[in-house]
Amino acid sequence: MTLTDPYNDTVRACFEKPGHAGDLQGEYAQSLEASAASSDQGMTVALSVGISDGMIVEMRFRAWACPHLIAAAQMLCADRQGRLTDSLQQFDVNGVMQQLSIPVEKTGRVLLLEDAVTSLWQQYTKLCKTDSGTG
Amino acid sequence: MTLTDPYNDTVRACFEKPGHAGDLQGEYAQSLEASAASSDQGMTVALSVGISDGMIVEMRFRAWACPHLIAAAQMLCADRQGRLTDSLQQFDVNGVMQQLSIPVEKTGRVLLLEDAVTSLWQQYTKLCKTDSGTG
Amino acid sequence: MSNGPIYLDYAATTPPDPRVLHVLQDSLGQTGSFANPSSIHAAGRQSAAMVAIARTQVAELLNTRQERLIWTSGATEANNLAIQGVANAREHRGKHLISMATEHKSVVDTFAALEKRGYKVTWLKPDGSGRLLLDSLSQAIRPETQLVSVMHVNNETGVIQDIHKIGMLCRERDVLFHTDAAQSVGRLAIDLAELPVDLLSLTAHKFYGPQGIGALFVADRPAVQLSPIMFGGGQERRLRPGTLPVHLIVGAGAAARIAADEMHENLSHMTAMRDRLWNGISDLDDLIRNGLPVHCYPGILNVSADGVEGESLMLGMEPVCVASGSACNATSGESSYVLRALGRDDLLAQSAVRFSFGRPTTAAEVDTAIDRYRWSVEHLRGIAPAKTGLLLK
Amino acid sequence: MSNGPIYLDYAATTPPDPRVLHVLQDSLGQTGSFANPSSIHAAGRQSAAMVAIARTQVAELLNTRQERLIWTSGATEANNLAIQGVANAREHRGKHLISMATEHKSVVDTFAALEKRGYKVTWLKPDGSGRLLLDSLSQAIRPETQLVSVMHVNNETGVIQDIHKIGMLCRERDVLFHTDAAQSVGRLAIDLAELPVDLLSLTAHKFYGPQGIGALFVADRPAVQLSPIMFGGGQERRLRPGTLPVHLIVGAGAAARIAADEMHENLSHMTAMRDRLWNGISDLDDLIRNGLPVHCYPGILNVSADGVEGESLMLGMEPVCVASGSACNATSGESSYVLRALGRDDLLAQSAVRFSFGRPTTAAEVDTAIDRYRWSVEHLRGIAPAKTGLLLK
Ligand SMILES: Cc1ncc(COP(=O)(O)O)c(C=O)c1O
Ligand SMILES: Cc1ncc(COP(=O)(O)O)c(C=O)c1O
Repeated sequence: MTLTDPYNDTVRACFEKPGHAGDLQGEYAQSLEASAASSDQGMTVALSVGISDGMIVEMRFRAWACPHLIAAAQMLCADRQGRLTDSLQQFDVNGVMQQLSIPVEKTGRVLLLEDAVTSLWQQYTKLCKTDSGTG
Repeated sequence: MTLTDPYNDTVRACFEKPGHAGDLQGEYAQSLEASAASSDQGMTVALSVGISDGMIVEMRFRAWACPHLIAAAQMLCADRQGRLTDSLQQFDVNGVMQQLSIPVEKTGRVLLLEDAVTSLWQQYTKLCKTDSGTG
Repeated sequence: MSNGPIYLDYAATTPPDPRVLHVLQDSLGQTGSFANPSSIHAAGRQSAAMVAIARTQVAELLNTRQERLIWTSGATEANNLAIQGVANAREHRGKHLISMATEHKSVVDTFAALEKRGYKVTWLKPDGSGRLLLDSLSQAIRPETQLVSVMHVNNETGVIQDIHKIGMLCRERDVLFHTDAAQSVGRLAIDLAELPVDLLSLTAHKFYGPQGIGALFVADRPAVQLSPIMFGGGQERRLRPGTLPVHLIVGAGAAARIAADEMHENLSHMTAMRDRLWNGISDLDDLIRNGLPVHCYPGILNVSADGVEGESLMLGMEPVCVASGSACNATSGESSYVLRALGRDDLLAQSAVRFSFGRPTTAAEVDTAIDRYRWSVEHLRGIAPAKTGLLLK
Repeated sequence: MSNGPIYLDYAATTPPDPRVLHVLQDSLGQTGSFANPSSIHAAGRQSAAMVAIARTQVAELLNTRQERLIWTSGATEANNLAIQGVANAREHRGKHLISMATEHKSVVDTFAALEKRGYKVTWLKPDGSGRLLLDSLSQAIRPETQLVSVMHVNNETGVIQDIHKIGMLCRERDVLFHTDAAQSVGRLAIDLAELPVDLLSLTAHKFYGPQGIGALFVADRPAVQLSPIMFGGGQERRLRPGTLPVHLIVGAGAAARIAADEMHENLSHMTAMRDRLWNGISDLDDLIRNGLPVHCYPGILNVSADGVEGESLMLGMEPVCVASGSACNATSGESSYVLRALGRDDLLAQSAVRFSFGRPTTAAEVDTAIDRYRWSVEHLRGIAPAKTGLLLK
């Protein structure tokens, strides 16, 4: 008997031990926060990044969310941490949904996460314009 | 498990071997026939009696009927045969229904039988008036 | 079984196949799942998976997709949902409906209830063989006709209607077509990918599944709109609420699979049993076979015997269990409206016996049935007045 | 069972009691009878006898007579039959109906369907403890009111309504009273000889009987007129057509008898399990117990936890199977309307967990549930933004 388990192993692992949940641990030259919430689903996701020299040194999330969205946030943070801030420019909604086997009805929730990332990137580019030369 | 058998042993026995079914076998000084039928139920019962010296020498029935009515007719014939013609005056509807455990919804069918007996008795008294002195 | 009842009433209901019994027991026991398939927890998901498998099994029997099936408590409910459902959903388009006089009570009475609510129902009569004449259907269809409901196999006579042609005609004339296939699903091949049928009712207890579970097939066409007749949770695409009975559904699925696998073999067996029975009794005087054999499902043999009363015939047949042409309720005295529609008078209809055969039926059982039938007919004719029902005619 | 799911969702559905399983197996096997109880042959009569015994068993559980019960496919159908049935039968007398916002979907949606057909429905709100205030009912009753429907035990919170007082008020004011007792039959003592109840719905799968069978009690009073919602054979006093599912009915009867015999003992067990669970979690911050305990059936414990999302809570609880305050359908995102009617906001309603206990529940299972609940709440609160749902309020 195969069960139609709505959560794949990655989702379960991220849910069980979301290593990037919480607030920034270190102190950073630049730190940014962004969050997004949906009124109909009641989901909330907040991201924070610590940046040094154009690098994402630390990335954290907080979420009041379903397991899929928690897992997506956890994966995002784990992936971006250690990469260039440029990586905040891209967010592959379809890729995330596929990797986490997120049902199509939940697309809206993944888009929330995209909103938060986009917001981070916009804040970052604004910041760069203000104190130009640091970026 | 007790089954709610609609037919008691007497009904079953009468149905299986209705010794009085058929036509009169002998030749009688007086023989009478009567029948009754109901249009709604489709039941038909016909009685015939062979009478000698005020005695019912033979009594027979024919029926296109349910097992209860067949049994009632058989019982009636068996009971009256050998008795005085006077016995055609009485027909105990309740007694028959009780003895054969006939459900109350079938009362109408037993009344058919009563009609046929009554008709026999009426014919008989008429007959007596006509050839008075024989009775 | 030697002294117990001999069951030849498989058109009324079939016992669960031993393999279905096994599946039912498993499903009710430790390896099964009783949880509510709507629950999101693991036990609920296991139930949902079992329900999905069973739905696919029934869908495969009919060559359709599992999403097209709505579980119901049986064919009665499926018929009610189809007929009331279409009538209510399409009320604004027109209130004319068409069915046949020989339909099952659950179709007849549902239409009759709609008549009381102001619908016009045209009741078509079959020809003497029991079949619907396409011409009469064609003439009955009006611009405001919403639904035609004609059963596949008749439960009393076994007469098979040509649902392909009927469905084609309905499609041409833009009318929905429902068929009560309670007697044919699992017994005759039905290919819903081919058949122009919009709604089809079935019930598991007619094909060796458990009692209390059936389904309505709903074709994937925009025209097929249904209103629910019961309201509640969102189960079954909002068409049929209530906790899904997992073990019954699993049992229905298993029964469907077995029926699909063994259909051909079952049909040959039915034919052999029916022919054996008919050969054993057909020399009796004044028997009438109801339903033209060439158009009949071979699992049913319906015979009227002049001069014999129905209830007495049933008692004479003991220990053979068969159905009678008089109403189920012995004391209602009503004779079969199906047989009367075929031209039998009241007395002939009442004298009818429906023999119906099943997988477990043996030649020895059929032979006992032959003996009992011969005895009963001769015995009762011996008791009956010379001219049956003379007083009544 | 060590690694398998731990089932604490007995308010959703209960597994058949092992003794009921046994009866089901017997009923499906050689010693039972599958024949149609409407058939007049010996096999049919055996089925009818079995159905009669089971009907008496259920009647005895409720202290009523067996003729008062109509078999249905479950409580959803019984609720629909009661509510639609009264509305349709008494339409000419008035089209006002009264119910509560906290009823089961099968009651709420049935009334909602009647609203669409032009009926006026007054939806009463419970007080914060979940109970109906008699005053508000009294004020809602109008001369044209036909029916009041208030459930006995709420399926989410376990809140028990005082159906005796409600029924008395209805009698005084000459209004029919229906109660959905799906959650109380077989769990709490119900004496229909005493209770002023006109219609009562039940379902066997909530008291360790099989799924797919329920009943509607219909009081023997001239005022209680019902129209059927399905049409067909004359079964069940013409109120509910369809072949009676013999094994399900026999199973329901057996379950009723066991429930009657062991009610007291079951209730003590429920109370012990519930109190153990609550004692194990009540020191967590910001928990809210839904439903005032003194008015609650002890088999249900419903708790909201601030700052915790429902679906994640369900996953965190694994392998413990409990029900959530978010809709069955995880992606609908709808939170419990029952809890919202008790004054919980969306987020608190969504965070609710319904633990429900059964005969098989063990202290060890409850302890696992405690562990998993504590872990989940703390884990999810650790992940959540400082101010839950801040952005939403
Ligand atoms: C042709 C037909 N339709 C409908 C039904 C009703 O089926 P169910 O008993 O599952 O409601 C039956 C059998 O009883 C039948 O033979
Ligand atoms: C209070 C209540 N009413 C009605 C129902 C519906 O019962 P069923 O699933 O038997 O239709 C349920 C359970 O699902 C319930 O808890």
